Amino acid sequence: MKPIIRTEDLGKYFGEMAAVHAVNLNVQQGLFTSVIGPNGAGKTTLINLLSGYLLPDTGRIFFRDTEITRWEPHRRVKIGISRSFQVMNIFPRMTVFQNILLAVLSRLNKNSNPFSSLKSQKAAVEEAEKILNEVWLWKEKDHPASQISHGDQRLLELGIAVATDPQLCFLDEPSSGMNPIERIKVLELVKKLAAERKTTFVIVEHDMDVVFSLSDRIVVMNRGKILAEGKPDEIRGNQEVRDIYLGEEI
Amino acid sequence: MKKLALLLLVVLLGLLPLFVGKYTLYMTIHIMLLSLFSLGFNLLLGYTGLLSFGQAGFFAVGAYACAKILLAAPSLLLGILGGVAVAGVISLLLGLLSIRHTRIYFSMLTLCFGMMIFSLAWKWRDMTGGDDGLVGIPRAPLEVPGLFRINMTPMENYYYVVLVFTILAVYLFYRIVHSPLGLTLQGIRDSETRAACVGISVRNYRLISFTIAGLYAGLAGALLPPLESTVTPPVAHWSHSAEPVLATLLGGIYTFAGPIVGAALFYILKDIIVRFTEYWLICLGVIVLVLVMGFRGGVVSMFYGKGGQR
Amino acid sequence: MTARKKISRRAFLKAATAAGIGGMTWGLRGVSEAAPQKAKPKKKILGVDVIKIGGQGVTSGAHADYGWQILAGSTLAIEEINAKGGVLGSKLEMKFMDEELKPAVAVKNARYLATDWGAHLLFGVDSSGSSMAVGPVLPELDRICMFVHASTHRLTEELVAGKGIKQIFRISVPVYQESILSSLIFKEFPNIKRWAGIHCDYEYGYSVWALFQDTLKKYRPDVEFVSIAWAPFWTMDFSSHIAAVMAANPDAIHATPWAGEGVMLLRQALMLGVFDKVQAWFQCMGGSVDLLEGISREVAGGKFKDKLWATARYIHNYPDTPENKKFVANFRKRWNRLPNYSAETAYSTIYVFKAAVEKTRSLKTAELIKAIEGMEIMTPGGKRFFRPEDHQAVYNVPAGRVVMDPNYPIPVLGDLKVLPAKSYYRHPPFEAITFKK
Amino acid sequence: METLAFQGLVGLSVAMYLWLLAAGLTIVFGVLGVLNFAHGSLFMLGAYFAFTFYGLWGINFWLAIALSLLAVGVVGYLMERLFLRHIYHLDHAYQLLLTFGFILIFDDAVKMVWGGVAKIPAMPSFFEGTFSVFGRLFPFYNAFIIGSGLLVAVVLWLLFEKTWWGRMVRASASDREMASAIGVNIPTLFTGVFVLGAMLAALGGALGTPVRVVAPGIGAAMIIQAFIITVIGGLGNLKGAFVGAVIVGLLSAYGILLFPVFELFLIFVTMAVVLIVRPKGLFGG
Repeated sequence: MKPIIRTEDLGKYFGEMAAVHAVNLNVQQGLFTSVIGPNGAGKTTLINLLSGYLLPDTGRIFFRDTEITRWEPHRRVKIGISRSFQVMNIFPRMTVFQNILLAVLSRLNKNSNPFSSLKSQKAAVEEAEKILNEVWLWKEKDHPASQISHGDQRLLELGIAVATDPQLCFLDEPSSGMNPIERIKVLELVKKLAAERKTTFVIVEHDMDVVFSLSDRIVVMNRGKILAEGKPDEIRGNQEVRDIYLGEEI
Repeated sequence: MKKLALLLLVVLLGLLPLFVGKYTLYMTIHIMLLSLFSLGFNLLLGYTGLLSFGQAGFFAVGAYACAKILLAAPSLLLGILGGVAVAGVISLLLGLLSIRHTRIYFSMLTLCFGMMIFSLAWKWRDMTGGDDGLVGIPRAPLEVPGLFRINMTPMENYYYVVLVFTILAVYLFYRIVHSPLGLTLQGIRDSETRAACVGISVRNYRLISFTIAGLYAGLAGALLPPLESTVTPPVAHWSHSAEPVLATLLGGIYTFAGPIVGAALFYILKDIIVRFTEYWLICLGVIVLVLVMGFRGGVVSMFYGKGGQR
Repeated sequence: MTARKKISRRAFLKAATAAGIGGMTWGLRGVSEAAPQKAKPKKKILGVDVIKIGGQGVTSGAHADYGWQILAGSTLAIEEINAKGGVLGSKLEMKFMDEELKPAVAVKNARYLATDWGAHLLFGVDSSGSSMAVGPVLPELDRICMFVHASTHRLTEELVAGKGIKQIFRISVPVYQESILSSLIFKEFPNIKRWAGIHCDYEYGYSVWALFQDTLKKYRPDVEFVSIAWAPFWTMDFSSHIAAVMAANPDAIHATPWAGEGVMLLRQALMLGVFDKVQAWFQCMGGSVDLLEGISREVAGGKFKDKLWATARYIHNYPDTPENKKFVANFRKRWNRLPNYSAETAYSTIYVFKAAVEKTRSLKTAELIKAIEGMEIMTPGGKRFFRPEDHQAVYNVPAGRVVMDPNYPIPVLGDLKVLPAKSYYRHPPFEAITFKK
Repeated sequence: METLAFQGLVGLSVAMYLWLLAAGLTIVFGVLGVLNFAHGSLFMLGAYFAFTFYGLWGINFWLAIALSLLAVGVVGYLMERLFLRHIYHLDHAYQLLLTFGFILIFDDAVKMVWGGVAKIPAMPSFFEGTFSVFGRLFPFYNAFIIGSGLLVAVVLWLLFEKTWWGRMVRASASDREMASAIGVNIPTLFTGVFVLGAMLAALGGALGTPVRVVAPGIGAAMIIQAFIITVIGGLGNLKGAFVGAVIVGLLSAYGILLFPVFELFLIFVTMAVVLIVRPKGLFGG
């Protein structure tokens, strides 16, 4: 199978500290991939590099066959890469609906239309409403995004991320700050979206149970390097992985 | 209901010349100019999240360009539209330099560019007449050759011209901020990174916003010379850039009508305070302090309760 | 000197309240009125109880003293006239506003005074820019405006003689004074061959420097103009300018910065030892009271070595006439300070208005214009004649050395060089002055 | 050649006032992240206080300067404690607007207290006179200004590089959370820094009084230059402020000498060029 995204010895260094070092990553189309590892392993940095939020110091990034190493984020979105953020990142002053609509408009390249009213953007509106339903936010539709519950805000961010109809979507701890029930809910949703939208998801997640139940493939990072990579079972069996998690039950 | 109130306001403004004196009319024109000026400014601050302290520069470009045209070819329409166009071009160019920066850097840059235009107006005497400025600018007739020709000498007539331009510009602005473009700009204001990660080129849209703001400043500027028959460098000075800032803050940053209401308040306040004390600046300063410390929503949002986008 | 200023200020405030300048008590900015005494006149030839006069000048910022002097001079005249029963039975009333050196503000003021407050006559305006902005509006307002300080030749040469805006009059002498007069004086100094200029970086400085060079060159082909430095408004430090022109070893320096900036320039020139090098320094508006006050310490100390020359649009120790003596005395009695030129021009303006109204027995602008055109009138500054062609008052002011005089608390102009006004005025038809910067 | 050298020397003395002004501005921004629009007004206040103590009350020159620093320090303290402190969390726009409000207030306040007419205090006698350099006469006072400017530069360097307080300041400048984590009392520190900045501005103003005039609006007239300097040097960068000030001072000095017509413009052009080449300024990170 062809990798949807691939890196060649990718590196990012903050002064002495190697946040990401010599990473050769291969994400296969359609495989639900999780990136795990202890804090400071470089998971978020990696995603920032892949989504163009940071530029790498060394190495190259390929989306399918196009090199996108130094592309700006918005260009990567246009070829089908999307992401959510670890720290809540939505449009707080706009309504929930507008949050989604903006992303949809962007996908339809309608942003620059200066005169037509939002309602008149039929196609966009319909799709936005569809997504609102998919992420269970229909009833919150008209509330300012800053006013809805934290759980809903995470859902909203997920909604924004998929609203650009990506082929590849990075989710940085989509369930952070949620209680166990919500957590399951969100990850179930992610799985559902993956199935329905044929989107390849790459998530960073701490909840091992979830990770191992959900993922087709797991990438373990430590100190900026890829420690291990493989199917959940292979990872379970991996001694090094056990070591860094200090025998924590996995 | 809201529509009715609007209609009433328009009618009122339309009938104004019948029952107020020359001076009130003159002040009303100035209020309308400041409203346009502030609307454009607020597209940057309220809708795109960029505080420009150099808008007077583009106001001046519009004013000088219009004046130049009127002195060369006495056609009001030509002058005004020409002024707007030139202001648009200049703001596009300076925008390219400015939008690479955000937040405080942006504010300082715009401030410095504004002052650059000021010193240009002061220095480039062959073009601008130096500190004496351009004088004897005719209030040329409103004319479309072969169609119509309206004499502008009585101020009432010019008042109506300004009124029409204002109404059109305000309506246009309403459409813009409630369009996908408007939503996009608000997205950038709310979260630059998020906007970028849904595929929006933040820079390009900042540039668009900056240019539109420049166009509005230019329009306000272009309407000035026919009224005053002179243009002088102070219109480009940063203390003039501060007027839309104050007006917008006064009226409310995150409201559509804020800048307009603020503009009216600003002039009324100033005109009244000035008559009672020479220290109107200090009053203004205190007002600013109070607004920033206490009422960031501005006047308009007080009516709406929460100052949401309207 | 500061002590004196404080006294004069307090005295002014007292007086101001006495004169009913209500708004003024908290300083000089904004609106002020010299309200008429209650006594109602019996017959009303003009059909009005009061003749309303709207004035404006800079009463804020670094040049505030000029506006104050305009206000003080006109207030004095109005009080004198009202005390004698007013003009044709109508009392005079004044509203005075701050032009802030901003043309837009000056125009707004003019419009307010004429159309809202109902002024019959307008006067004042300090800055050239403001005068050029107010002038073109006057026809629309249908009011006369007597300019008492703004000094750009363009006001009368272009707007009146050129564009024919008849409502403009000017009672003060324009840039001819400092530029042409000074060149006529210094052509008599054979060993001053190398001139340098430190001039305001705006129209005023440009035209003065240009006229000075043109005229001097005519009489003295041998002089050179060796260097020039331009100083914009709000120049805080002239060291660089002074050093730059001194690098060319000039014999003399011609300078326009005025008010506070003029004082600063002269003090910094002293610091840099300029007066040990040059033979003369001509400070164009150095005869202005505020500037003389500012440097009196140094003059008393002989720091300028009698090399400092100056003129003004009027100087309190000239002419030696009863009118002038009376004016200066009354002014000092009233305000506890010496009158600056803008005080005299404002004072005389009120009397010109009086004469014009009494002549036409009406307040119609068109008739008043005719009355003032060609008018000859005796004023503290000497006999003034209003040229019909450009509405410019012709009168004579000498230039001289800045020296101390026992009769006055501050320096005066001594060793006066008196030339007939005709010789240093420009005369219609005017050809535009070409600036070579 | 000598002409150029001498002009440079004069330009340097002018640059030092700008340096004192820009230093405070850039320090405050670097640490508090607030661009103090009213910084020029503090400069003006410094001048007015110095004039009052020295020019009006005839207090000893040095003492007068010290007192004016103190007075402006108090003003700065109140500004920070009563106002700025409460809006650090807000968008930069509000901080800029707040300090802008202070410009309006200070400009009118000094008019109320000292009147609108320019004040002209005398030069302390021991500073009068000149000495000869490059065959020209150079005033002792300008030399003194250059000296004080350099001295302040050295002192600030020592303060930030060599003292505990300075290290704390630098730490909190680079990372507030981290700093407070290692036990820095951020609020007090911020107040301290703002007061320091205010005093630097005041020093610039106070040192100017004997040779300049004191009038309302001199602060607003200076602030634009200070902005340009910090933009050129890099916002929040002390070294940048110094270099920027020297550049601007020399540029205008040589501009006046060599191309009198474009002097004013040179500075803006320089700024534009710097921004195109190095958007964050010469020393900006």
